[in-house]
Amino acid sequence: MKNWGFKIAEPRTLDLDKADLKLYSKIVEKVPSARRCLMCGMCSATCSAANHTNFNFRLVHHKLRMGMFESLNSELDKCMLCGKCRMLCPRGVNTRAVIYNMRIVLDNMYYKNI
Amino acid sequence: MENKKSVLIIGAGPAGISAAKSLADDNVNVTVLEKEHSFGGNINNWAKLFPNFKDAAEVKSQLVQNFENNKNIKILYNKKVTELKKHNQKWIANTSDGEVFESNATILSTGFKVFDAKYKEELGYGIYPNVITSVEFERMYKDGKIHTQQGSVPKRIAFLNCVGSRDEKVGNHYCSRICCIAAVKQAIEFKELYPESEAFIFYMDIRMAGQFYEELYRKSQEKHGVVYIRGRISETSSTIDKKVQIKAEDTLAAMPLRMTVDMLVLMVGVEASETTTILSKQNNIDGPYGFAKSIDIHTADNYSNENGLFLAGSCKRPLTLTESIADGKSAAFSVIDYLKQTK
Amino acid sequence: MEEITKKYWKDYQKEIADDNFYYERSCIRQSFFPGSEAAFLKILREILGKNVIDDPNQHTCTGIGYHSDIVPFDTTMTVVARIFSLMKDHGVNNFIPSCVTSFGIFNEVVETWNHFPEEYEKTKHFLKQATGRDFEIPQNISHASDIIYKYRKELKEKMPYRLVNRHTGKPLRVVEHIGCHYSKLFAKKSEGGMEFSKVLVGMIEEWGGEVVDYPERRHCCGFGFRQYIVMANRGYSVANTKKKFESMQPYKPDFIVANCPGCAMFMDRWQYTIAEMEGTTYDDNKMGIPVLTYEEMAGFLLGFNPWDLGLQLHQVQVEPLLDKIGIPYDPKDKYVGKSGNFLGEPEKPENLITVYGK
Amino acid sequence: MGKFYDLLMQDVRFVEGLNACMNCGVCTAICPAAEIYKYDPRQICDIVQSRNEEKIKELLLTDTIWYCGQCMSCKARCPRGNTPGLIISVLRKISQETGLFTNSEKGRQQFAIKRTVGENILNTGYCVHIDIVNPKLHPEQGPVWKWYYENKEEIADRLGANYNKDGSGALRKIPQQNLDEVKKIFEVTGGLDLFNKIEKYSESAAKSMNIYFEKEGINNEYFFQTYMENSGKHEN
Repeated sequence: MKNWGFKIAEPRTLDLDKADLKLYSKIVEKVPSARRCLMCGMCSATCSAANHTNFNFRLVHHKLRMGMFESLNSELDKCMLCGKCRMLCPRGVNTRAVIYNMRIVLDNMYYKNI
Repeated sequence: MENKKSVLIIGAGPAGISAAKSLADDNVNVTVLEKEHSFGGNINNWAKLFPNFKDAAEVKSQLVQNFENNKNIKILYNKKVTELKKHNQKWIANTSDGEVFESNATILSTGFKVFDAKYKEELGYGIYPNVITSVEFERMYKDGKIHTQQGSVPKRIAFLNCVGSRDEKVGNHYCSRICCIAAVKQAIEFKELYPESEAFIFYMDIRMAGQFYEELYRKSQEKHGVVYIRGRISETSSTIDKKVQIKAEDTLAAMPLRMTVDMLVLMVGVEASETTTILSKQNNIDGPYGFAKSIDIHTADNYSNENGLFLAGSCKRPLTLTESIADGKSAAFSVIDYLKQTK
Repeated sequence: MEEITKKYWKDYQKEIADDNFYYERSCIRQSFFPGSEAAFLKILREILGKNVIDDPNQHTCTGIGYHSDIVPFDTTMTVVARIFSLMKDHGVNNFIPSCVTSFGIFNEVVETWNHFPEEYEKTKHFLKQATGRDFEIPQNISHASDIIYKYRKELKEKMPYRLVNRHTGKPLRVVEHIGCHYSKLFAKKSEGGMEFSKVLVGMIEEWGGEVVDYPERRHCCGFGFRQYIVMANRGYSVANTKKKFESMQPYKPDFIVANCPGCAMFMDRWQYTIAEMEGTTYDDNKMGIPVLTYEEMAGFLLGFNPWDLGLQLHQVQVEPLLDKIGIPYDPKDKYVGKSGNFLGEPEKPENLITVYGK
Repeated sequence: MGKFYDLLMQDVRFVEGLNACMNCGVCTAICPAAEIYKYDPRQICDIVQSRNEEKIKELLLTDTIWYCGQCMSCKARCPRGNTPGLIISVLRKISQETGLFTNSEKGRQQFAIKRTVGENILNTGYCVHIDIVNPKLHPEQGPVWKWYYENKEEIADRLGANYNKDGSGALRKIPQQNLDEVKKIFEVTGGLDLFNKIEKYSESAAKSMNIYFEKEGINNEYFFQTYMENSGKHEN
C-alpha cells in the first residue's frame, strides 16, 4: 500500500437532495407549533443548560429541520427539559415538546440502525 | 372656460391615476400621458396582490372608475415623454411622437421598473432553463399553472430574495421592500396549487413591514410548511436533467448548502424607470440610483426642487401599491395648493 | 456614491494588446509544461509574426509564496515592480504572464497602486532603495491565453485539424476550466467577465469543439497554495477536483483544457491519485479524461508533434484523444529525449490504465 | 480600538477587503475550504467586524484561518464588495508576526512552506521548480512525473527548455545579479524579517514540543512534522 501522506477529504456540505426532511414532519405532526419557529434564538439565550454546556436548542432544532441528525442525540441529552424556553418563545412554539419528541424520533432511528 | 388651470401627469400607474382623480374632483383639467397602450403600470405585472390576495384586475377596474367618464381627465396612450422643461412659468413636455404638451404644473408619476436579472449572471437567468423572475411567476400563476420549461409541475421550487437589491455589485444598495412579502405570497400560492410540492425561500432578513405581512409569513410556515433558509444564493447551474443546482450557505447552521430544485424564482427588485431617470436628470431633481428626489421625505415628499414639478409614487423610491395610491392623492393636494398660490 | 455601470458581463470585451509583448514565464508551467511555453512562443513568433521578449533575467513574481503567506505584500509589490522595470529595459509595454496566479498578482498589485497611491510611492521607494531601479506600470496586462484567444480565427486558418471526432463527425465535448485568479479577482480583467469567461470557450468553439457546461464548472480546482504545498493538506486539494469530476462525468467529456498551468497539472494528477486510492475513474475506459493546456490544444491542432509539445508528460494518456481527432503520432518517439535516446518508460499505475488499445 | 484590530487596519488589504458584512453567506456557499473544513469565511468577517479582541486573538491562535485556499471565489460574489480571502491574508500575516501561528497545527506549516517555497525563491528565483518536486515528497505526482524527474534535462530540453543553463528559456539558470536584487528587495521590504520570524518562532515551538530542529534544510524532524502532521480533526 502506497503512503500518500493524506486522504481524500469528504465534503461536509449540507446536501438537501439527500437530506431526509420527512423526519421533521413527524415532529411537526406531534408539535404543530414547531413550524412557526423564526430561528430568533430567544430559546438558546435563556436556556439554563446553555449556561454550563454548549447546548444550543435553536441550532439543534434547525439541524433537525434541515435533516442533519448526526450527533443530535447526545446534544439533546444536555437539555433538562425545564421548559424555560417555552415561556419566552415569541411565536409560542412548544419547545419542550419539540425536544421531547425529537428524542423519541431520534431514539427510534438509532435503534433501527442497530 | 375661464382661465382654468391645467396639470400634466406623466405616467398612468396607480399614483398618476389617483392624483388625476383628486385633481379632477377639484375641477382641474388633467392630461395623463402613458407610454404604454394601457393604464395601470406595474399592476399589470401582478395576478393577485399581497397581503390579501386581492385580484389585481379588480384594483385596475376600480382605477378605471377614477377617470372613466370624467370630463376633466384626458388619458393619452403610447405617449412617451422624452423631454420635460420649464419655460415662462409653464411646463413643456415633448413626446417621442413629436407632440408638445403645456401645463401649469406637472406631476412625475413615472414609477419603477423591475431589475433585469440578466445582470446577475451567477444566478443563471437567461442562461439556464427554469430560472425565472417573480414577474414571470405571476404571469404563469395568472394562466393557472406553474410549470417548468419541460412542462411539468415543479416538485421543488425555491424563491430567492434580494435579486438586484442590497447588492453593490449591481449598484443597488437599497432594499426594494416589496420582494420579501411577494415571495411569501407566491410561495403560498404555489403551495395552494400543489400541496405535495416543496417550497423554499432564501433570505437574509425577512422584512415584513406592512399590515398583515408578518401574519402571512407565519401562515406560510404554519399552514403551508414553506421552508425558510437564511442565506443568499451564490451560484446556480443547470444539471443534466435541467434542474437548477443551487449553492448557498445555511447561515443558521454555518454550513455550505447545496440542493437542486425544479424551478428557481428570482425576486427581482425595484429600480427607477428609464423615464424617471431621464426626466429627473433633465430637471436636476435626480437622487440616488436614478430615482427622483423630493424636497423632504417627511414634510414635503411630493415637492421637487423645481417649482411646479411634483412627484408621486415609486418614481421616488420603492413603494407598495397601497402607498402609491395614497401618494398620488397626496401629490394632488400639493398641486392644488400650488395652483392656488400661483394666482 | 460610486456610480456602477451595469453590464451584461458575458458580452464584455477587455482590451488585449496586439504586439510587442514581454512574456513573463510561469514557475509551474516551466516545470510541468515546458513544451507549452515553447509552443506559445513559436505560435506568436512564427505563426503570428509577433515581437515577444523572452528575458533571461526575469524571475518569479513570488505569487505562490504570497498566497501561502510567507511573502509580505510589500515584498511582492516590489518584486513585481522589478519585473516591470526589466520590461522597461526592453522598451516594450505589453505584459503577458504565462501563469494565472501571476496574472492575478500583477493585476492585484496594479489595482492596489491605483487605489492607494501611497502604496505606489512606497513601492517606488523600496525598489529604488533595493536595486536603484525605476519602473512603469505596463500599458496592457493580458494573460498569455488572451493573445491566443484574440488570434483564434487567424490560427484556425493555419490549423490542419479541428476539435471534431473524425469517426462520428461530431464536435468534441470539451470541459474548460478557467483558473480562479484569471476571472474571479477582477471581472474587467476577464474576457466575458467573472462568471462565463470566454477566453477558452472562444478557442474551443472557433476550432470546432463544443463546450460542456456542467454544474461545478466554476468551482476551483482545489490547488489552494498551502493546501497543496504541504503534504498533510492535500486531502483538500484532491477533494475539490474530485467534486468537479463527479459533476462532469455524466456529460462524458472528451478532454479538459485549462488556462492555468496549476489547474491543468492538478486535474491530471488527481485523476491518477483518485484512481489509485479509490479505484474510481471518470471515463468509460478507466484511462481518465485527458487534461491539456491551451497551448497544447492549439499546438496539436496546428500540427505540432505531440511529443515535442510535451503531451507525454501527462499522467492521463492522450493517445485516445489524438486518434479521435486524427492527429498522427509516432509511439516510438514518445519517450525519447533531447539526445535522441530512448529514456525508458514510466511505470504503470495499478488502476489507471495507461496502455492504449488493450 | 484594540491591539489586534489596529494591526489589521494598518494593512491596505484589510481596508480594501472589509466593508460592512451583512452575513448573507454567498462567500461560504462557494468556498472550497468550507466544503472540506469546519470553516466559514462569513463568520470570520463577522468576527473581525465585531472588533472583539478576544475572538480575533482566537483566530490568530487556531487552525481556522489556515484553511483558506486563497482561490478568491469569495471576492467574485460578495454583494458588499468584501474580500474575505484578503482578510485571511492579513490575519495570517499578524499571526506570523506575533508568533501565534505556532500554536496551531496548520499554522506551524508555515515553517515547511518557508523552507521549501521560501528558500527556493531566494536561491533559484523560482517559487516552484522541477527540482523541488521530489517524487518522494509528492507521491500523487505519479509515475510519469517520476520518469520526467529522473530524466529532467533530457526531457525538458527536448520540449524547448533550457534546463539550468545560461540564456533564456524555460527552467534556465537565473543570472545571479537578479537573485541578488530579489534578495535585496526581501531585505528592504520586510520579506527577510518575516522569514526570520517564521524561523525564530518555529525553532522555539520545536523546542517546546521537543522535536529535533535544524537551522537549515528539510532533513530534520520538525520539517517533516510540519509538512506531514495531520491530526485528522480538521476534515469532515
